[in-house]
Amino acid sequence: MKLHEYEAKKIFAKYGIPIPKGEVATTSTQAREITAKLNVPVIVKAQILVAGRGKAGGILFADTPEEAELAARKLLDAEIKGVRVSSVLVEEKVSVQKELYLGITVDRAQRCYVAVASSRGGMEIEEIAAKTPEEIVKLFIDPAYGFHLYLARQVARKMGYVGKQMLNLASIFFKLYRLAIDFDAELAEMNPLMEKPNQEFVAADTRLIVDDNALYRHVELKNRLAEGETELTPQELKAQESGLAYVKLEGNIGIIGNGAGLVMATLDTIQLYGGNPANFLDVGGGASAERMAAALNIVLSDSEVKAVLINVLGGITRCDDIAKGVLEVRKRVGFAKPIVIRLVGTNEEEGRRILTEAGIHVLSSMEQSAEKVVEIVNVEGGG
Amino acid sequence: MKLHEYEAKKIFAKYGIPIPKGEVATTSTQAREITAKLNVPVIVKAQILVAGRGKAGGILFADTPEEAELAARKLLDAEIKGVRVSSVLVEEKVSVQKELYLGITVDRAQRCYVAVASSRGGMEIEEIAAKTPEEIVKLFIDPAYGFHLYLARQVARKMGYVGKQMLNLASIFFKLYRLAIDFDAELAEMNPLMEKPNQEFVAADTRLIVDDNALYRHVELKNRLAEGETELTPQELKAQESGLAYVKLEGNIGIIGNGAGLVMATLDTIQLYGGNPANFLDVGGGASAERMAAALNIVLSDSEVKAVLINVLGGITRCDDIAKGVLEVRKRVGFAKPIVIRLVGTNEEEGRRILTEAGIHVLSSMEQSAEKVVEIVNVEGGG
Amino acid sequence: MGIFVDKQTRAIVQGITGAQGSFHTKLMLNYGTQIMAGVTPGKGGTQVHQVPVYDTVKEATENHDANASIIFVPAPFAAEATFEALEANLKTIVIITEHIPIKDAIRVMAKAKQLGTVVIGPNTPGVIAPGECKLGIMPAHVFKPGIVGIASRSGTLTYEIAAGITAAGLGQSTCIGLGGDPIIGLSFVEALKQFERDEQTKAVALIGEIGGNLEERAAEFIATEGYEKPVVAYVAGRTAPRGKRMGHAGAIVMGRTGTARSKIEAFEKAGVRVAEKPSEVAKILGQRI
Amino acid sequence: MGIFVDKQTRAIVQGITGAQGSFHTKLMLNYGTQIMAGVTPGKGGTQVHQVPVYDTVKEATENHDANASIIFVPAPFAAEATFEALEANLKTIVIITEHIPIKDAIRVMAKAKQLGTVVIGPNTPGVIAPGECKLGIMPAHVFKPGIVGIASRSGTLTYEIAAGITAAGLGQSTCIGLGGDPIIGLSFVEALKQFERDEQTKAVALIGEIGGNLEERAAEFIATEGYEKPVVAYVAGRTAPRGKRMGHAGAIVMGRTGTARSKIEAFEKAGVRVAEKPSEVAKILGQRI
Repeated sequence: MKLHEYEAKKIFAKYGIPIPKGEVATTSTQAREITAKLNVPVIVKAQILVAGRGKAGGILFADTPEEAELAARKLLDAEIKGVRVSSVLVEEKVSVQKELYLGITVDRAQRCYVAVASSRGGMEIEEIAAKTPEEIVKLFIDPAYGFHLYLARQVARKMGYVGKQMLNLASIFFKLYRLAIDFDAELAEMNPLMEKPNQEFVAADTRLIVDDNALYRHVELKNRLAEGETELTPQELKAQESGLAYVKLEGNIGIIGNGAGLVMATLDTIQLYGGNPANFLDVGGGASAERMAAALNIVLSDSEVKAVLINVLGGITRCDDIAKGVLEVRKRVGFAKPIVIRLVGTNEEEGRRILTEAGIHVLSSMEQSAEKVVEIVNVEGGG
Repeated sequence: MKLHEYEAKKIFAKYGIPIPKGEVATTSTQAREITAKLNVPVIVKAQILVAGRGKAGGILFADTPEEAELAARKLLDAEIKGVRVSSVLVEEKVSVQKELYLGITVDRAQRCYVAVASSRGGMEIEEIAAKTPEEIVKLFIDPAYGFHLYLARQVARKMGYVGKQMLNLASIFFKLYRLAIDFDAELAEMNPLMEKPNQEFVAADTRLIVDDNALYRHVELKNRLAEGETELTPQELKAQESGLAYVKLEGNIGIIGNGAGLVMATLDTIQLYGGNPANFLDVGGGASAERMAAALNIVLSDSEVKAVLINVLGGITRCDDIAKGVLEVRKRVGFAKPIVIRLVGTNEEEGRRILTEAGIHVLSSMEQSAEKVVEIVNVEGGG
Repeated sequence: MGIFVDKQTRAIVQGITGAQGSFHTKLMLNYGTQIMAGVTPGKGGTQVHQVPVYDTVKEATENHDANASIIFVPAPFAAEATFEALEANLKTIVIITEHIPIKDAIRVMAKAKQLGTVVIGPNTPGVIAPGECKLGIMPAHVFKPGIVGIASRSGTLTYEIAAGITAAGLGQSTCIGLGGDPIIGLSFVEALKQFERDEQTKAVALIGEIGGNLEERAAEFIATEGYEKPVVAYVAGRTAPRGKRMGHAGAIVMGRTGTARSKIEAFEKAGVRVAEKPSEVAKILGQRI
Repeated sequence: MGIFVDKQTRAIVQGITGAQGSFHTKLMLNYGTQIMAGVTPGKGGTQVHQVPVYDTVKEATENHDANASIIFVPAPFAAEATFEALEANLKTIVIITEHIPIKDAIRVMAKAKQLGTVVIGPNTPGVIAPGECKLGIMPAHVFKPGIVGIASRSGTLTYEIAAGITAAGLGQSTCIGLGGDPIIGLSFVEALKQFERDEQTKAVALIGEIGGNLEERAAEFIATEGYEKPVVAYVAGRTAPRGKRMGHAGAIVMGRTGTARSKIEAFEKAGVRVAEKPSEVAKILGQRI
């Protein structure tokens, strides 16, 4: 779960990490009032969860309350990278001496948390890693004993800081670790952490991504999700409610399958044959007729979808259940779009029988069915 | 720092451990009111920190509010084991099926926390250990990964519980561990943890001793200490304020020395020569003239003390500083009691000179000075 | 002989009284897997498919000579269950459970490493040595005893490819599901090492997907160690966009890391043939053996 | 040659810029101890008695070939400082600091055990090999090179007894303060093992006190292992009441455990002569050598 910048900053502040003064506004009037109160030049930032907001025009500057109001008016209700902006963060503009990067994330290969720092902040960490790898300090964190303040000090020293500034930076890093652990973060970062001309540090931008699987330990966040404050599309929301793994893509062939790997492989095969998948949709292991029906409804309701490929390899999932789900959707809403079905595995014969008797042709090769659905779309597109 | 039963119980309840219904009373009227509200037979318990309260008459039973009032009147302001009772805990009387023991404490030899349980609660754990060692379950807790619920379940199984009761007992034990760790406990125990006829558990008596050295992490407790809510004697309070380690004993020879081991050895030597130490007082390493003066004042102000032995071996502590402290006290309050001084080590000559010139005789053997002070007291006592 | 599991495997099932645990205990018993005991706290003394149930792993292992565990315990308690299995000195532990928090998984894996215990998963279909032992939830019929060692981060896709290998007449020595989570116990490299030592295994199929860099590490291991057996790989997720989880918690391209391209290039650089379609895996294996 | 410290000891001082750290650095230098560097976070680049100060142990050990550390860091930060020394692979660590919380000490000792590092203390005067190296705060003049190994839980009482041993012309091979806290790194048993191996040590003096059961364990070790060198013990606190801390955090009789009587009886049962008065230790040693 990605937190908004303003949500993350509240948490960072609670852990004693300095952040710029500021408040969230949902109207341009509020933005003006906040700026008047701050009484300094401000930065107005669209609160959206997609990356690359700055380059897409989601960050504006204003010297006066009136300018802030204008900026907020520009951003609010606008679409940035396909997402509607419903709030902006109005913050004092911080003078910058230097931009740093500090982050805590998970190292999958080492199976531990890792502390990452760089004295070249302000761009994405992968960009720093690509451009100036020697400027990145990485410390793997012992799962048994955790991070230590002295490790944070080592990092601050490597970044060239001394004296009180070194102690401050180390303390901020250590606090970041504490909040990352407390909040089950997959990623907690300050980018940039700004060094001001007066040598103090302030977290100008923060990101906090919480492990979805640990949300049950963070009721306050779970509630926020439940209140629907998300940037999900209607299809994504419906999928989430039905417990389906769904990702919207940019093509026109709807894909449904059981098992994440199988669905990914299906997408790849579609592309290999020259098609473009419209989505990723995994009905999961042990899918029932209801889940299949829900999945098919979601995909069919996507106006971009020209045809649908269902690819099921039955293990725990039973082919007859899948067949029943498909028929139910046909009965209720009809098939406005062509559907190709590949069905093998547990209760394959029964599943085939059900569908064949209902006049639906069933294939048994994944590649053939991919080829077929691409063909259908190309013919339709051509015709 | 020992917490009162009622303080500990509040904490136990916060961690979800069931405790009997009840409240603290500081007047007998309150005790009556609480009992009326509870509307069941109650138990009225003196809130003092010394052990063995029950046998000393500190626990009374009452069936009615009036009886509770009487019981509270009996206990409040009474002295139990030398301590004045200023509050009582009035609690519902719990019907008992069985009394258990659960505790988390520190195992010094293994250098870890240890979980201790027994199905023979209600007496001190050492008594259980002596009488029925086979009834004690002990689990050392891995410092890196902590206690686990499954270990608590293993214990509950060994105690003979099954099903829901086993799960409940394990859960209570695990909560006890959590609070012990959170509160830096040297000891957190429920004794007895009562099994009621309805198979539920309730912590009838609880003890929580917090590591004094960790009090800086528990501001709320530190404040309580600072507010003076303690059972210390005036001498003990004064010693605490001066940062001296002081323990009141039952003899009549006041002892001051530098270093805990040396002072203990001095007490032992006194006893070996037939004397009785009135106290333990360690002025600590690097003692100054002021600390020595404070120490001497405390010991001289104890009316039981017939003579004083000062035993200093200078290391970081300088003998001239000790000498100055002694003279200052003589100047200010005079020596109403005979004082024997043993002084060796750093700046020994200067210290001796200062005292000798002031007419105070200084010895250099610890044993001789112990013998001498015992002799003085015996002569005085005899005379 | 199978790797990690074989005819000598004597397993306990943690979470045996749950729907999944009970269902798959039946299927594993049907396959011939020795299930010695089950564990569900609070259900000790009962039976599931005639398998005795205990409250703790300790009691189960005191009463039965077990050496492995398969875990079906719900996610919030699965890490604890694994610690319990680790402490009981069971040498192979399969965690079927999905959705275990990363923080918990990290601690479990650190403890397992300290003890030298093999943890397979979490979020894995398990491990099968066809004809010997199935410690998992995979459909048994797609596997046949044979010569290909499979290690995979996926479930159904593995069955797809394994079925192809079976149809090609090659069969499997052992098929290991590494698990779809970001933090998993067994990695491709460790699986490769085992396959190299195993006489029955004549070739290896690695089934990877986007996210992390376990495939790159496997490729590097193959290249630098001079791996002796032919290896064929398949990598799912070429079409996956950045920053989106593709079903598995571990299947996500973060920034520039974890792309299918990076993995495929690494394999090819290491001389590993990468199949473009799942069905090609069996074909290429057939050519290279 | 000294145990734990000797002429090859090259120490850093953690907390060197504090009053205690600076004062005792001076005294250790005067004694001839090789102090390579000091560490105080935030004070890197300065000097104390011409010893260069660094912000981290890592920098200190990168710039100087050190193998030991002595810690004067205030109690709330002392455990962290010890972790830092442990991670830098310093093989002997002396913690002078008093009042370290038990919870912190437990974690430190577990980590030290895992790494096989010797931790002396906390709440110890340190360790001295007379004439070779003093890594501690003890007054140097009471010690002389000689043949008695001393291990003690106390400070001043140790000086008292050591002075007696010096006066008797025996001297000390090494004198180790184990520390007055409930959780300490080095125990009597470990000290005894080292003394047994050391050629210079001809006899051992153990100075115990109430609290815990390290003395009982030492007695058991001596009895069961058939300890070859004469051992004399002194136990302070015969007159201590139950439940009261006698100055040291570790000097407390809890319930029935930790009494002087129990320790004395254990020693006597193991054939260890127990002195009644501090001055008797040197006397008995003189008779038994």
